Formats: sequence, structure tokens, C-alpha cells
Amino acid sequence: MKTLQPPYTSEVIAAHGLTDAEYARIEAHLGRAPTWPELGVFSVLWSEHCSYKSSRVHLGRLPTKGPQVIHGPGENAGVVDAGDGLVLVFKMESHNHPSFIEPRQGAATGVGGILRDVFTMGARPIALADALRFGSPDAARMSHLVKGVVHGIGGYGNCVGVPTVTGDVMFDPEYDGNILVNAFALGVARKDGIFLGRAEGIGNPVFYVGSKTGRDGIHGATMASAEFGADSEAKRPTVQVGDPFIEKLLIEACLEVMSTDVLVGIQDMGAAGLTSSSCEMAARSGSGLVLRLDQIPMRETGMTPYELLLSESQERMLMVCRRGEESRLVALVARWGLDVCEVGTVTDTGRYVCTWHGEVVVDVPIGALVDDAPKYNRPMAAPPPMPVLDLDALPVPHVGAAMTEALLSLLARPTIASKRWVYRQYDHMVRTGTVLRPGQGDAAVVRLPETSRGVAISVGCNGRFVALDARRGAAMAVAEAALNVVCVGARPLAVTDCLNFASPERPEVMYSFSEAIDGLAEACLAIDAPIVSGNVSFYNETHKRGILPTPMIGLIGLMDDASRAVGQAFKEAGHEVFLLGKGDFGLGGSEYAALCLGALQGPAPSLDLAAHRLLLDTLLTLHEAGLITSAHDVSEGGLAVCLAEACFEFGVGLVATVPTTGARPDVLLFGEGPSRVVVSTQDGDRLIETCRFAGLACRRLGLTGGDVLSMRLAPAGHSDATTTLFDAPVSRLRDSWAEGFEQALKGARDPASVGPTTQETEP
Amino acid sequence: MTRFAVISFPGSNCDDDCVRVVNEVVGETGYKVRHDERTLDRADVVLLPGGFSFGDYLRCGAIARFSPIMDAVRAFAAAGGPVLGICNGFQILTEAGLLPGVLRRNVGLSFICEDTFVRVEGRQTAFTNGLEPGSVLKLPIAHNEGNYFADDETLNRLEGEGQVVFRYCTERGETGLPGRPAAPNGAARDIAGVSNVRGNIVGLMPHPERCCEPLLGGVHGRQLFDAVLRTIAGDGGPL
Amino acid sequence: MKGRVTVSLRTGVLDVEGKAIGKALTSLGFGGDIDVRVGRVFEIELPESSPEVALSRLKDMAVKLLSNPIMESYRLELVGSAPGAALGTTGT
Amino acid sequence: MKGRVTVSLRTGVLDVEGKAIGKALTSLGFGGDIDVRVGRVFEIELPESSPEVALSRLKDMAVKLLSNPIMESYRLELVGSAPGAALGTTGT
Ligand SMILES: Nc1ncnc2c1ncn2[C@@H]1O[C@H](COP(=O)(O)OP(=O)(O)O)[C@@H](O)[C@H]1O
Ligand SMILES: [Mg+2]
Repeated sequence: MKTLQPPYTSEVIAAHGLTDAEYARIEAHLGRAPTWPELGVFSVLWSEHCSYKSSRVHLGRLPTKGPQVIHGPGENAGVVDAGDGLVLVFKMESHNHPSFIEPRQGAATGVGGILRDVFTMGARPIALADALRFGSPDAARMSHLVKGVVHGIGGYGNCVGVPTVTGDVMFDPEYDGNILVNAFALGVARKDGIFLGRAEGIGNPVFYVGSKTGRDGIHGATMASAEFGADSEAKRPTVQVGDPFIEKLLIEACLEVMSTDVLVGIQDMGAAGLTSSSCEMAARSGSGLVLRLDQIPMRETGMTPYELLLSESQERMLMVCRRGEESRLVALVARWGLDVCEVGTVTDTGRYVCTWHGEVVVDVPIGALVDDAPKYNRPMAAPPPMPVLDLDALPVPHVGAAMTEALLSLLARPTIASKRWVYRQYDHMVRTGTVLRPGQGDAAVVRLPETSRGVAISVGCNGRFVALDARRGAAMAVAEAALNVVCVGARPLAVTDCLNFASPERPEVMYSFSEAIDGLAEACLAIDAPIVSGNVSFYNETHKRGILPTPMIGLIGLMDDASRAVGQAFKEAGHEVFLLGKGDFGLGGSEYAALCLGALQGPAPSLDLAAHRLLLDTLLTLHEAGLITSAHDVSEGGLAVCLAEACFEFGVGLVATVPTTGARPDVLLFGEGPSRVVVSTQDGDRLIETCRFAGLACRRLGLTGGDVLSMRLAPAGHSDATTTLFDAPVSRLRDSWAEGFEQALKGARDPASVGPTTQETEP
Repeated sequence: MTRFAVISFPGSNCDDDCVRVVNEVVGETGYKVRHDERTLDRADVVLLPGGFSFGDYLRCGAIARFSPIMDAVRAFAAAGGPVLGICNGFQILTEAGLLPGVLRRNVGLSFICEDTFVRVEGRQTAFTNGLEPGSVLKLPIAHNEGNYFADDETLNRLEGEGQVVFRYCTERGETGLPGRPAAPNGAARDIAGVSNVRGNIVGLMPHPERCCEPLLGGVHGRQLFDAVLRTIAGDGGPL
Repeated sequence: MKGRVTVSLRTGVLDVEGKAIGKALTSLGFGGDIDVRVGRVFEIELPESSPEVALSRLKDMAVKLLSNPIMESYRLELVGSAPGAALGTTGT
Repeated sequence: MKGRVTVSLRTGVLDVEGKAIGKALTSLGFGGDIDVRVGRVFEIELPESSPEVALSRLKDMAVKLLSNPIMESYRLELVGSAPGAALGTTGT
């Protein structure tokens, strides 16, 4: 990148992601044209990614308060009280664009970044989770992207030694041109050991710690805010490379430094690197900073101030040290073999000043960079209504063999199939705290260190429902995450989000964003779990084609006794199985409809938040009474898939009888919607009693046992003949489910062989 | 109290787990010894834990073997002290020449984290002292390079000397089923762990420290810790 | 005949492996600040053909599978014959 | 000056990665049964010295750190000068 002098051409300004109006504001703030490095600094801090310029007006509507909240949004990660003098620190963040360009490094550095957000607050990371959205497995590059992303996440988390304990993977052609890679990290700290990103104390020295700075990811932050197009090839050389070994050293070094009293504040260098970390620290404290850029450890020769300010080299931290403690800090960090050097000083000028061999190259008011960043209330317009699914156009598979075939096809869909191929590549047991592993429960459970308590984690969001109805779909994402956490026996505590949307400059996208915010807010209020951290990722589109709007949710819950965590699988024969709750469900937005129609049609099922809350509370009561031996929520694939999944881990079958409601069998079996859970119990009478007392719908489905899963319609009218909807050996269902993911990646599954064509095979 | 020194390389990430298990589950004294130290601080047992010692971008353990503490480990082992290398620790012991063979990349070319079954084989070692030969343990693995390799001559010798300590097997203890290797990582002759001739140095890929509590889904790992306590107490075993 | 594709990181891309090895060499007493870059070599058996055909085949393999243009460049050689500019090419 | 150490699997040692790449090349249409061997190259900046001194230094690095004789062999070269037998040696 050449050093240019003002006046800048419109192309140069546009290349910095700035509009002409925004550029004019910069000149007005400065009373002159910005220098080249100043232009770079404004471009990254005023990017969508750093400034939240399109989302800030809406984010204020999210509920962020509660007795459990210690630090809400605004810090590097959210902090909630976990009792016993401990706090939980957690956050989720996107690395979508870098992962699309270079899946392995993009995903790896996403994990690195979210870990730094957590340990920079003084917390020891104890768990990771990943929420991934891919396009159709046979879309161009898709299997390469899937493999690369999983490899990258595993490679980083495994080496750093933080277990990746859960995640969520869905496939939909709407993500063909723009995959989502959202990484979640959770850490634990002592309540009095929290550190904040503050640059306080006039004259205190500023230290740079970690890897040297290279030309990685220059313009990464602006890239993340720009949509893909023909020129995304040209943006390629900006790929950042992660070094998990250095990250591991950073974690240990930082936590060790933070256990002393040498630090005033600390912040990781994330997107927009040195610029954003230093400015944010000074802005939070209302102070100023002088940085001597020539002092920064450099990996390459000939680096310019512009490059040093904008580089997104990984594994770097900025620390403000108490004056007089410099040598202690240096000694502590050097013991870990990391670079550490003094690069600046805290001032009281309110200005961000950078020098280069004594010459001032940046001198701007910090307020202009951070607080006065542009803020837009972008135009919104409701999108045209989504098409409504015409059930009559969808052939009903005949009950029996064809229905079994349909179920087998559904179980093999990569969205529903076992994710073992993914989580086998993640060390999910390191730190000896994983109580419920991936695949075992609706949420993962990790031990809260030094206690017998457990933390449950669930991440996810079904973007189809958000596309059909943004408000409802977003609320459903929260509702499902909460239900997952309650299924294992934990009480929802707090939420983080990662709001993945297309271009905010399109009114219908902005409308869905705003609606989603309201949906999240309603649902979080209904379950008493405030949002304490989050991230917005806009411009998830290629050639104007947007993704399914995907407000990803990460929800944590607490349980008093981790050893009582409940899995999703039927444990043994002879347990009674019940369906709790009577949430709305249908084929609109369902995986079954996607399988048969390949197009998204509505409507989304409705969500009754009060009824959902009742389900959560009653389920917790049942857990407390020790009545639940397994619990699994009904989600993608509907009731039939839910029951099948509950049979797999221990190979325990079930003959389930469902009432004849007049609904079509495919709707009954594969319809999706919120607020339904399948549980098993050893004491059906007490369970019924408890539900009746609470006013929760509760229907007995059958008794576990055998090695077959079968669903029957209860006798209608006076007849006592049941109709068998399907009947299949558990092992057969499990094979289809166990192999589906890899088969899809291999492309071995012939798309023509699945779907309602099974109609013809029925005699 | 038996003192377990857990060697901590910069990229070790199971060192805390080992210390915790020794202290809180086994009920003995576990403590970390940094890679750049030169003494083991009155250790009775030395554990080399899992992790990525120095990033392990080159061969795993290739750099760690030069750490100052390794001289102390060598001397401790030469005097007959019990040394257990777990996962990365096993890799380090082979690179250091304290155990035969080498651990190559898994045949599937990907990291594997899952429960495995291993069968107790060979002679009694410091860490299998008292374990029933042929008994099957459920132990988790988590590695990218666990594919045990040595030339045939070495493998034959190891088998002949009873230095193959653990073999991957099925839940019922079978190995060598036609067309279905028991080792998930391609390890030669399904080898999961080996010892030196004397039997005081043992290396294995599975993580016994991850399954010493019912809460974590298994307790079989505990048997290795109990075995070495018997060894220390002079209750049979190779010392 | 045999071809050799050597794939290395493009200049400027962080070489984590090289960095770690350089440090290790230093601590082994080989001197301070040793610059190491790590790459991969693929030795590939090719059907007999003219050097031009063989090289273009090799290039195809390098571009399609063996190298990642976002981060890596490659060098091609035919082995057995004297390597060098005449029979090798490089690309990104 | 610069040295290059190429580390490859010893003949007879199954090259799993090479196999996988051979398969991938086949599936990309490069023909059936392609033999591929994968190795690693380390390019190392050396202090100026005579070729003999440089090579012995390089050999030391290869033996101590860069290769494991149980499965690998190495080849040494000085770069810039014409590579080949005269200035290179191999070992295990
Ligand atoms: N990306 C991932 N990383 C780790 N674990 C995952 C990932 N995706 C799914 N899993 C695990 O696989 C299991 C099944 O996931 P999913 O099909 O989403 O479950 P459910 O049917 O309960 O919604 C869960 O236990 C989850 O933790
Ligand atoms: Mg679920």
C-alpha cells in the first residue's frame, strides 16, 4: 500500500469503506484533511464492524440488565455472577468472511479472537462452541469449506487446550455464497479478578505483548464489512494466520500478570488491531494515548505506520502498566518467551497521537473516532410475504415402508445427521470438566471449576424461521437454546448473540434486523436471561444475494449438581416416554419441506412465550424431583427424528403411540415448532401429577425397550386397531444418521434418490 | 504422600488436569515442574502430560526433548523411577529415545477425540502393576499423531520382551478382526502404549487422567495411578 | 519420469512452523535469530512425455490441489534431469 | 547464505498423506494410481562460511532436530549455488 497524500480521490475514500459524506465529517472533525495513517484509522474505526453504525440505534432495545449481570455489552465479553465468588465470562463472534476466503485460517483465527476476548477480562477459558452455517454440500467449494473450517477450529482449540464442547451445524443453499462461522467462548474468573480494557492513569506506560506485527489482514476489518463481489479475489492477500501455541502462552502469561497488581488495563488486538484496541481503551477511560509506532515489534522490513496501525496480526495484546512496575511486567511476560515492549503512554489530552521516529503521523480526537462515529437509522421496509406451503402439492408418503424411507432420508440430511465427524476432530475433554459431551445432551455441560456445579451451554438459530418471520424466528432461537439448557437440567442464566445479516443498506434486511432484535428482546425477557455480549455481522451476501437472516444465540445456564446432568438418549428399557408441551408445529420452514421441495415456504410456527416459560419451569421442577432420565427437545426433523435420536446412544427402542388428531402423518411426524420435549421417566404417575399441577400438557407416548422404533396412531373412534406409521430397527435408522454427514460431504448420496419419490414404492 | 511431578512444557495443556487428578481424586501430591527447571523436587513419580509441548508444528515432542528438565527426567528414569508419558508425553519420550518407536500422523489424517478400549498386555510395568493381563479399559484419546510406528524388527522385539503395554481393542477385548483394525489411528499392531525394557517408563496415547471420576464418564484411568502407588509401595512391580 | 512440486508460504505470510523451528535451533546453540521457512515437497510419478507436457501437468496439479493460492506459491521441477530455470517454473 | 534441508519418509515407510493426495489427483482426472511422496523442506538462513562448514552445520540441524531417523531421511543443499551431489549430502 503506497503512502498517499491528500487530497484523496473518491476511489481511495471508497476503498476505505467510507462514503463521501463520512469523509467530509472526518475533515470537519480535524479541521484539515487526514494524513494517510489517519485515514486508515478512521476507516477501520468507522467501519460497520467496529462502529456498529447501522445497528446501534436498534441494539439499545435488547434487555441487558438483571441481578446476575456484572458487565453487559460494551466490554470485551459479558460477565455474569455464578455464585461462590465466581463469575462466568462469555461471548460469541463471527468470522464469516475470512473463513469463506481461507476456511482453515479464517476459522482458526475466529477461535483465537473469541478466546482473547474472554481471557483479556481475566477469565480462564473453559469451553468453546462453534455455530456453523454452510450451503448445500454439493455447492462449489462447499465440502472444502466444511473440512477447512472444522480443521481450523479443531487445530486451534485443541492446541490451546480449551475443549470445544458443543456446536451447531446447518446446511441451506442460502448460505452457498456466504458461510457463517460463529465461535463462542466461555471463561471463569473470581469476581474480584475481572480486568477491563481501560487506559487510565496519566503517564502510565502502554505495553505491547505477543506476536510481532506483520502485514496480515490489513484492511481485514473493512473487508469484513464489505460484501463479496467479483473483486473479492483481489482482497485475498489479507489472510491472517493463527498461532495457537503463542495464544496458549499469551493466556498463561496474561493470567499470571493479572494475578499481580502491575496492570491497570488490558485489551486484545482484535479486528482493526492496534488501532481499535488502543482507541477503545482510551475512549472507555476518557483519556488520551501516545503510541510510538517505531517501537512495535515488526515481523517484516519496511512496514509503514499505516500498516502497523491496521495490521490484524494475531495473538497480540495491549497492556497498560502501573508506572514503576515496568520491569516486573517485562519479567513476567518474558518468562513465557513472548515479545513485550513499551510502545506508548497514557495522556489526558483526549487525543490519539502516534509518532514515527519522533514525527507525529496521527493526531486525532478520540471522541471523533469512537463516540462520534457515524450512526445510521437506515430505512426499513417489510419484505414481501413469503410463499405459503401448499400441503396439497406435497405428496403424502404412504404409511409404512415409504414413511420409513422418508425418515431415513431425513436422518441422513447433514443438518440432522450425527455431527460426530465434526466433534471427533475437536478435543472436547481437555481440562477434565466435560460432563455432557457433544452428542450426549441437548446442551453441553461443563463443571464449574472448584465446585460441584455445572454450566450448560447451547448455541444455535434456525435461520429459516427467521427468514419466514424475523421476530418470531429470533424469539424461537432464544426459546430453543433455553429449552436445550433446561433439558439437561440447568436454569438459563444469560445470553450472547451473533447477529448475522445481509447488507444493512437494503431496507428489507434492516427491517428483519430490527424485527429480530424485538424478537430476541421479548424472548430474553420471558425467560429472564439478559443479553450480556454480542456481535453484529452485516454484509453476509454475495452478488446481492443475502443469507438466511441468522441471529445466532449462545445461552448458558447453571445447575447445582453437575453429576445430575441429563442426556438426550433413552437409558434403558422400561422407562415411560412422554411428550411435554403442546407447541405449534407444521411443515413450514421444516427440514422435511426442504428435503421435498427444496424451497423455503411458510408459515413459521407460532411461539407462545408464556407457554414456553411454563414448559421450562415445569421441566426444571421435574428435574429437581429427579423424575427425568432423558430429555430431548423436538427441533429439526420433528417428533420422529427427535424420538429416533433418543434411541441411538444406548440402542434402546420405543413403540410410541400418538393420538389421531386428523393431522397428516407427515406433519405429525416431521412437523417442526417450538415448545415440545420428549422425556423419559421411571415414575410416570408422578410426572403426570406434576405436569397436571403445573398446567402443562403431557402426553404418554409409550414404554422404552426393544431394538425397534415404531410410531402408531392411536385407535380412532370405536376401533381398537392402531395404524403403524412406521416401524424400523433402531440400528437401521442409526446407520443412516451416523453416515449422513460424511456421505453428504463425499457427494455420494444421489440427490434424486431422496424425497417424496418414495411414494411410488408403496404397494 | 507420594509426590507426582507433572512436567509442564509451555504448550502442555493437560498438566493442570494431571495435577488436579493426583491431588483431588487419587489423593496424593501433584505439582508442576517447568520445562526450564533442572530438578524434579523430590518426585516419586514423573508424569509427562498431554498437549502441544512447543506448538509441535514440527514432529511432536521434537523440540521438547531438549528442555533442561529432560536431563533430570532421564536421570530419574535411569535410577528406576516411574515415568509415565501420556499422549504428547508419550511422543516426547519416543523423541527423547527413552521409549522405542515414533508416533506418526493418524492414518485418517485428522485429529481424533473419542473413547477407545485398550487391553492390558505384556509384562507388569510400573503403571500396570496389579492390573489383570487381558483386562479391557475404556480410555479416551485425543490426538493427531498417535499412529505408533517402528520397523518390524523392533516391533517383534517389543512383543518378545513384553514391552507392548496396551493395545487398542474392541469393547470385548478383541484385536486383529479381519478388515477392521482396532486402532483408530493406524498404529502398528494396534499398539496404544509401550514401556522400556525395565518397565519403569511407560508411554501411552490414551488419557487416563480424563477418566478417573464417574462424573466424566469413566473411572478406568484411575487404575494406572493405583498401579504406580502399589509400585512405589514396593508391592510387586518392576522397581 | 518424476516431477517435484515445492510449495511454500508466500512472503509476508506468517510461518508459524518456521518461527518455532528457528527458535528451537537458537536454543540448541545454532546462533541467534535464525530465519527458517518451511514448505512441502511432493514427488510425483508422471507418465513419460516431453518436459513441456510434464511441466504443464505438474503445474495443473500444483494449482488445482497442491497449493493454496491465497497463501502459498509453488516451484516445479522435473527430477532426474538437472533442475533449474530451464525445466522449472514458479507460480503463485 | 541459505541452506535447504528436505526431509522425506524413508522408502518402505507407508506415506499415508502421499496416498491420499494420489487419490485426490486421480479423482481430479490426472489418471489412475499416481505415486506421490510428501516431504518437508526447511530453508534456513546460514552465516557466511565455506560450503563444507555450512553443510556440516546443516547436517547437524537435520540430525538433531529436523528429522527422525526411525522414519525419515534427509537431503541437504546449499541454495544459490548449483544444487546437486557436489554440495549436497543425504543421510538418515
Ligand atoms: N459444530 C459442532 N461442534 C461441536 N459439536 C457439535 C457441533 N455441531 C453439533 N454438535 C453436537 O452434535 C450434537 C447434535 O447436534 P444437533 O443435531 O444440532 O442436535 P439437536 O438435534 O439436539 O439440535 C449436539 O450434542 C452438539 O453438541
Ligand atoms: Mg436442539
